[in-house]
Amino acid sequence: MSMEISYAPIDTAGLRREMADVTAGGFVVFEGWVRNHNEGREVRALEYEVYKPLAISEGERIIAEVIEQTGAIAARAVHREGALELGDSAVWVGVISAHRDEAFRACREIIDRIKVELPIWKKEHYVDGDSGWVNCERCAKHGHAHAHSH
Amino acid sequence: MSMEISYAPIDTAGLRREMADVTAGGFVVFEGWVRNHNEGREVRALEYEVYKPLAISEGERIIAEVIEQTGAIAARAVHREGALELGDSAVWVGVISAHRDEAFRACREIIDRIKVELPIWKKEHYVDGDSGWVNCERCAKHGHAHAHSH
Amino acid sequence: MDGGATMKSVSVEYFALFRDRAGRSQETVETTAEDALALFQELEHRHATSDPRGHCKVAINGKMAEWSDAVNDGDTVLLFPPVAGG
Amino acid sequence: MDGGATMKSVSVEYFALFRDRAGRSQETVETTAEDALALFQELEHRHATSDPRGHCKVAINGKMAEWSDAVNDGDTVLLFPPVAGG
Repeated sequence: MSMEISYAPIDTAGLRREMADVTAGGFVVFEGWVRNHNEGREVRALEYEVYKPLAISEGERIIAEVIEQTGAIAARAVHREGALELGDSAVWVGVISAHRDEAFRACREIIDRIKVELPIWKKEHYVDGDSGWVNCERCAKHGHAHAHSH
Repeated sequence: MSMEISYAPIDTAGLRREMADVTAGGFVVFEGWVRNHNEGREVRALEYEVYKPLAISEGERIIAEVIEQTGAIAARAVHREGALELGDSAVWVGVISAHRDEAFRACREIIDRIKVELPIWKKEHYVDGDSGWVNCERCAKHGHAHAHSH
Repeated sequence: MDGGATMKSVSVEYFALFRDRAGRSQETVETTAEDALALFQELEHRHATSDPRGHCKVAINGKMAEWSDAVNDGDTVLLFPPVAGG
Repeated sequence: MDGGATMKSVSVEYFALFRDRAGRSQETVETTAEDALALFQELEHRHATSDPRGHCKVAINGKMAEWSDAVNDGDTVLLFPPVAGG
């Protein structure tokens, strides 16, 4: 299974071991880390809500399409669900290929698509006590950008 | 020190831990692995010769230039020296940045430049008992591409 | 044909911001809406969004769908606010 | 000025393929070569390469250099065949 959703921290060393392949010359990894600021606000923690059945099936579809397009040998992705702390790895994408170009292109394409196509939502908790769903500016009708809860 | 030459296997998990930074949102890694074939020949093992003083100083210069150009937060690279086996990681390049684009661009640029600018030479040992320095086709004058030793 | 006026029973599920706004994660609605867009707009009092096209997604019976896809009696419709993975 | 004809003593180091071909990693040569290119070509019987430009590199006294850079008495010149990192 190439797409995984995990409540537990991502075992990056274990994933790397599992991708070992003596026909591969290049291995590219992207990790998205929880950082302490976003769009000018200080972030304290965050949580991901994931609709797992479709996040997995759409993720597998994206990975298969990108492998086909780029000629990479294999790719895997893991996305966290639930509460995360600063510095945690929220998403891990690893790609192996014969030469480095395919692995770089495939890794970039997979993370770009994961961010906009999978049913995953991020709620940021700010240092000032506020919190809000990210990216919901456009679905707000009533004049405030986030569903703020103090 | 951002550029390192190592006789010992690369401690990829340790390097990842050392790059942790709560201001970083993206972490991109490239690893070059020793694969079992190259240009149609079956590879059994390989060795790297490195002129360390200049490999380190040129590597540090490349990393500093690429960080400056891309706006990435930090980058590190490690290249192996000596005898390597199939599946070993020959080179590791890690970059952290606020957003993923800078990290992808910087990682790609650093590995591209490491491969052509550092005084590092690769000798492949083939399954058929032959061996040869890689990339030396153009410096051969006497009609044979490699310094073959049977 | 008077399919457009047929009353259907549809299970609707709300996620993330939509769930917060609707105050519920699931409800069964009786509707005459022919497609997902019409159903979404009928439920504006729940999710407070007038037009989902371009930034919200919908799934019907476990598969990603288009806003123009038909909604039938007994369907399960999942309403997804803008996603933000990674 | 007759600098072009001055005899200089230069330490030359060979790497990788060049070392294999030269059968040595270092030697001291007496030369009148003005620049690195002339010195390289004078040593063709060692490294068996007629023109290094574009694919071989040279370092002088611990720094990467150009083939047109001057070679002076007492310099250490490193001759690098085509590199292949990664």
